[in-house]
Amino acid sequence: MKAIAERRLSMSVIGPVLGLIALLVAGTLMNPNFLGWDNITNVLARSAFIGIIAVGMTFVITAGGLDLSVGSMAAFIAGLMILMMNTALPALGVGIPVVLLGMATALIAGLAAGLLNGLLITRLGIEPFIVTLGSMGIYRSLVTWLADGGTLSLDFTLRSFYQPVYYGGIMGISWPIIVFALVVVVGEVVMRSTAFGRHCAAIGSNDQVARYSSVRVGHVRLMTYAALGVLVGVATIMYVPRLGSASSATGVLWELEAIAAVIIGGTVLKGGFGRVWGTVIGVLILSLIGNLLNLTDFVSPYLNGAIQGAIIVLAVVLQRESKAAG
Amino acid sequence: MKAIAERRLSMSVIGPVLGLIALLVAGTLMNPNFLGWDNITNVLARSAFIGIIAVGMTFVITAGGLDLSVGSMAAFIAGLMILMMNTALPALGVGIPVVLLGMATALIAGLAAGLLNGLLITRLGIEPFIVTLGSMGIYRSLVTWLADGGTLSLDFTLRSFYQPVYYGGIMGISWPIIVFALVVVVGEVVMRSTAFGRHCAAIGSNDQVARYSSVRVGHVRLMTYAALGVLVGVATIMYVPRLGSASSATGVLWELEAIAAVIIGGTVLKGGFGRVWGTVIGVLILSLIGNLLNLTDFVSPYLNGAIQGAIIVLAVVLQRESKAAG
Amino acid sequence: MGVVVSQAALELRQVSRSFGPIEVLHDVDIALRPGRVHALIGENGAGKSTTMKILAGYQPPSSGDVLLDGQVAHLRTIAEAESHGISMIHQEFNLAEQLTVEQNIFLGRELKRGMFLDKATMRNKTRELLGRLDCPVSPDAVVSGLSNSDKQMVEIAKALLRDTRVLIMDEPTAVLTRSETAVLLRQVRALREAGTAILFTSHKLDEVCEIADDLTIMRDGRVVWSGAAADMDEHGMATTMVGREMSDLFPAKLGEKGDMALEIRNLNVPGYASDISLSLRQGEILGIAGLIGSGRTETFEGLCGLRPATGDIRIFGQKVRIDQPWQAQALGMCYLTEDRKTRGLLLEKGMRENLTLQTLERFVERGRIHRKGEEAALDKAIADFDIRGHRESLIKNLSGGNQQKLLFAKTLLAEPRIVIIDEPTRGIDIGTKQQMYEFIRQLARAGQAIVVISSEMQEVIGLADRVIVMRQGRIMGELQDEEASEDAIVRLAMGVGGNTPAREMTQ
Amino acid sequence: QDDTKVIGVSIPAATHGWAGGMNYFAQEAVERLEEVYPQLDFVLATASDPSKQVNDIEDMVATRDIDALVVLPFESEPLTGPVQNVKQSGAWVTVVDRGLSVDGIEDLYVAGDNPGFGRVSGEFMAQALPDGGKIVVLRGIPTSIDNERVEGFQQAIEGSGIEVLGMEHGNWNRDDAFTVMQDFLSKYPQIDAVWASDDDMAVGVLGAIDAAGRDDVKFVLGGAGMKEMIKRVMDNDSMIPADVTYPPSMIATAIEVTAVGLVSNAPVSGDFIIGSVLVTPENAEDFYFPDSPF
Ligand SMILES: Nc1ncnc2c1ncn2[C@@H]1O[C@H](COP(=O)(O)OP(=O)(O)OP(=O)(O)O)[C@@H](O)[C@H]1O
Ligand SMILES: Nc1ncnc2c1ncn2[C@@H]1O[C@H](COP(=O)(O)OP(=O)(O)OP(=O)(O)O)[C@@H](O)[C@H]1O
Ligand SMILES: [Mg+2]
Ligand SMILES: [Mg+2]
Repeated sequence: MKAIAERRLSMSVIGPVLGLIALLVAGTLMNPNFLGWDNITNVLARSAFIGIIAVGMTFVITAGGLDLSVGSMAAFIAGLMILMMNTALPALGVGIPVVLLGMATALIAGLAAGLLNGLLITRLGIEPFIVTLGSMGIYRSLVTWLADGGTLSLDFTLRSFYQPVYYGGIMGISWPIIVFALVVVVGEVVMRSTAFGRHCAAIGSNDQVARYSSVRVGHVRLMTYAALGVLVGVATIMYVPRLGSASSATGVLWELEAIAAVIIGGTVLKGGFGRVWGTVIGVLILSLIGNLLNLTDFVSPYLNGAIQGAIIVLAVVLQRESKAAG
Repeated sequence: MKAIAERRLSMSVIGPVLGLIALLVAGTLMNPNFLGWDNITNVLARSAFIGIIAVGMTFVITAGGLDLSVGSMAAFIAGLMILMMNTALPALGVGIPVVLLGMATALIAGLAAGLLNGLLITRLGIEPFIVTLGSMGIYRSLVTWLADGGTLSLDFTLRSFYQPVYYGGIMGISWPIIVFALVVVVGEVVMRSTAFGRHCAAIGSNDQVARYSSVRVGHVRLMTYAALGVLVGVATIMYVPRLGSASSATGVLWELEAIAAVIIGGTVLKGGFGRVWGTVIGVLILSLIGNLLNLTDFVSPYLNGAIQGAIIVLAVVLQRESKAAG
Repeated sequence: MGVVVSQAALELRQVSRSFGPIEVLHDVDIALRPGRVHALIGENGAGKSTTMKILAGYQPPSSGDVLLDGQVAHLRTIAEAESHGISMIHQEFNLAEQLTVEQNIFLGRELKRGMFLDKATMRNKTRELLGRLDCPVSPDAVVSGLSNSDKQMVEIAKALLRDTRVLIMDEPTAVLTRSETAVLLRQVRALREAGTAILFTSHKLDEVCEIADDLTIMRDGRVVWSGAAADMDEHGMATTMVGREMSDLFPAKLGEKGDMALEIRNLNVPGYASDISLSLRQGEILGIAGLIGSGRTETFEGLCGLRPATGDIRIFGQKVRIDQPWQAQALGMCYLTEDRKTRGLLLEKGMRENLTLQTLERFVERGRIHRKGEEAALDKAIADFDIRGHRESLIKNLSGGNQQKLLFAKTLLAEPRIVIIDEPTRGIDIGTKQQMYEFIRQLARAGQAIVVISSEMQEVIGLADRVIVMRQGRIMGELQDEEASEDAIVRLAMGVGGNTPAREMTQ
Repeated sequence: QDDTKVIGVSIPAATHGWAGGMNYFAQEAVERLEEVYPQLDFVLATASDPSKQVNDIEDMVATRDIDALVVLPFESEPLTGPVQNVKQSGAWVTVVDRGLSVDGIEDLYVAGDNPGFGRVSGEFMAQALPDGGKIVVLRGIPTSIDNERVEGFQQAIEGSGIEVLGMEHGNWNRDDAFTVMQDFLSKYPQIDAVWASDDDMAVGVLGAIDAAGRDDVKFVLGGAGMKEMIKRVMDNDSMIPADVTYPPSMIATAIEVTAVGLVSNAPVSGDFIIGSVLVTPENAEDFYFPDSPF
């Protein structure tokens, strides 16, 4: 009995890893440049946005919640940040202060947006799906409105100054990768080795029990949304120097991608169990699929979505199948 | 005890209805045409697609499932149907046989697609979120591919022949409204007074208990997805005659709208409790919001989404607030 | 023990409690004194759990006072009650299923070193606590995989962790065997020595006699008797509780065996049981005894298609194949689960929906469920099984015993020809128990074939015509009615060679 | 093998009619040119949002070593930096339709004229309603393109006495346009004409007008040159008196010119602006391509 449980666990651990390895092998076979430093760095750096957000999403989902608004929130925060920096530019001049101002804006806006979602969910007791569907619409509209239907662009000189935050790094490793790694490590530690992580799982598993054990259920839930908001802010700080602009097309469907990554990684959608490292694997699987499809052109680009969809399902089948077999 | 339960129930019943009435009143005040026959018929007829799908979604969600693929599925089925009808046209000629062929195609394709989702979910035990996220990508790609990136259009003469299915009707009530009403009535009866509806709620509430009570859990779940597939087919049968075309832009975000309608109507996202009439109110609330925003112009159209989002949240707050108070 | 008049640590005075318009407690007085075990007994639905919840701060009283050390206290939150050293073990499990044992025990009061969890210490502490309870589960085991008795031990460990002045235990022994009960009672004695005030409920009156210093008996939400436990014997308790004279608990084993109903050859349930062969005739009651974890539940779940199993099964002479539970039911065989809360009943639904869930097809007329028929079935079930509680209430608001009765009614509504009853009287009061035994015997007389799995040896012996004893997933032996004694069962259950003074016999 | 040259083509995905047509022409050009020039290899990637497009371009550089890039930017701003990086890696850059926000990056620029598109439409409107009139406008997906077109249109109708009753976003989508038009019809008892600004939206608008049975709407002006609409212009359909081109085939032109430049070592650089032309029954035949999917 116990042996079975352990074996089962270890297969559900190996599952997503196997999926990832399969993708890596397929990629290398298709194109020798695939495992090249450039490509790997590109893929990791661009996974960072979704990745950072997905780490926060792992906590929200583990605690039995959901957040559909993250993509729009990212777009809105990016827009706000750009507006703020452009406005302050004449006064502050191109330099570190204005960039710091932008970063502070992103973090504060993220925190506020997360708290807002969280308060509506915990205080008014509305389904997270509805609250965040609503705020998704609201943020998406607001960014369109801020940009007057077009695109908000960061001042060009400022952009060149700020760009190293995406493209630069230390020892050849770019900042987004470093920040992503940091967020993952902190996330993993928090999930595993702090009371907060445990409380999230307990609440997702059975909030009544958690309440009876004097866990501050509302507070913990609120914190998961707030943390997610801040992480969306962090992701935006990396995103803005990359593209230097925000529009209504920014961050579209990021929420679905983040949730998918979380679930591919083995976190349970109904809550109660989550793992941050799994989410990382989920994120990598998703971005590698996109990358792989660009490596070759053996199918009509119209069918990319189909292949992507099939691989997502397969990655999870692999995981569950081996679980059932184990 | 009883009084509490009843009062609570009655408030949660009144909640969405109140929301709907508030919208109707607001609309009438803002534009006298709002309650006109034409406008109401328009709104009802165009709600029919989402509405028919949302009725099916109510069962899926009540039984603890989810389906993200319905929008893409509708697009794919519409594409298939148009292709089929165009191909058969030279042989069959414009007439009822070719339309019937198209309808049969839609129903069979819907059933097949629903069964496919359902089998992957019940037999392989994969999260519905993942399966239907995958099939969403697949169907969306397939329709783009069928249409060669463009739009599949029904042969013009055939379209004129088929058009009455959307625009025509009996006694001034157009077919989509009639079919929608029928689906709702049947859905309500099935949910409330058949073993199937009861079993859906039992499975969504606790599938272990259902299994130990000799309910055919896998079978019932599968049926909910199959029924949803067929209803997507029905919706498509009404959709195609409207504009006679299908493209990759068809049915985008219908899934979110359908799920939102279900939840606004009071069905619980985690399963165990569902009501079809609530879903209808949810659908109406959603389409009336859009209608109202088009009929009035007191805000920038960029902000339509924001208002829509805010009203969705408000409609549910109203419902929950009064519940908490009751 | 003489009457020690010490200051009550926790006390209820004139407490009433209503849910909506219905008052379920009327002017209850009860006082828990340090260093004494207070037993609270009463029929199902008498209000024991409600009283306990009020004492522990889970629910406020509608009127009356809660006194802490003689002072009126308003325990607004559980945390507040906890800070006064009050802790409670619930009748229903109160564990997060997806978390591990250690995570559950320390939930809400994790030990930290700096910002991080001190897992090593928590794990050791868990091991130590479980060791005190003779419970061998690993601190890292996930709770959802534990047996009921282990879950109960985890609950107890969780309560022991808190430094308690007042410990309230709601039917902690309902899912325990005698040996486990003995371990628990040992802990209770130790706490009593240390000066803890203890409130304890059980439907097993022998335990009450053994441990209680003070006794309160409730009926229909009122205290009907209160005093020193020594003033009351088992018979008196039963009579006062039920409000009528109690006769023999078990019905006479009359009845004739009919045709062969069920034959099992070499049933294997991978991981749990192997080589199970047995047979059962109509009109017969077969008892299955064994220690907890001996694989009895799994064997019969395997038989009924609830888990993967292989073997040769014949029902009324027909060879059958059962892969799904509904197939078993179609063949006239039903299994009544031991786990009413997670497998037996839908807690968020009402009595009617639960009662008919298993047999809905029968209430369908022209495709639609016939509501009147359902109501009639509910009327009958309420009458037959004496289910108390409001008709419209959700299952989760019923008292534990009444839930069990409803589960019983639900399974029997399917009118199975073969019925397997797992732990039939868990949490049922003594008066109702008698009724249920009578009922089971009547079913047998009516020609049904019945299997009773029970951890209460008295029950197996008193009820069954024949007893099979299991150990580690195998049948160790079969005892005919006259051979079936506690001693014989224990020998088999512990392994044939061992004629050691079994721990099961500690009482 | 060594002299095989790789051309990367990065375009937005087919999420609306015009983009669908553009996708078709891009694929058709790639297939055709791969046969004609065996020494050329093409990589075609479609993106659903700007950041995916940047990913695609990065991948082309990192894993496919492209020698030339033909890009139709999803949006100008976000693509400017990444395309600049491609240019710095030494590859040839052709930009189609949407200019980058920094001048001088691209070697070749092939584009339509969005303000011109609006202007031509506006001029037609002014000329078709000489005594002024009440019109409604359906806008596309909120983007700079849409803004430029609408501005061009508004400038052109200034002072012509035309009153714009309302503008809503139909997102270049038939269904959305249908819904918006139905509501416009409920809201305004008198509408003289509709600027649908896109042929897909025109389809939806016509559907709504038909269904409402309203005869106050004299005509609908679409845009982009969808074959069904051109056909109706050709057939003197009074509801569709004209159309304004914005050919999705410009992507094919761009790919072809780039390919030819790459193989012939006689690169063609410069700006090619494909102006929007008013299609009327007189010249409609020149714009009618029955085999195109768009
Ligand atoms: N939350 C609630 N809402 C409504 N009624 C309730 C609620 N909780 C308890 N009751 C009712 O109060 C009565 C007393 O229940 P309680 O659980 O205290 O009984 P008990 O003595 O513990 O019985 P058992 O021996 O079966 O556990 C029951 O009739 C029950 O239905
Ligand atoms: N050999 C074993 N090793 C470890 N755990 C076991 C073993 N056998 C049983 N268990 C645990 O006990 C559970 C089964 O306990 P359960 O109490 O249902 O068994 P049972 O024999 O039917 O006992 P009872 O019916 O007396 O409760 C299993 O889910 C498992 O967690
Ligand atoms: Mg109780
Ligand atoms: Mg058991």
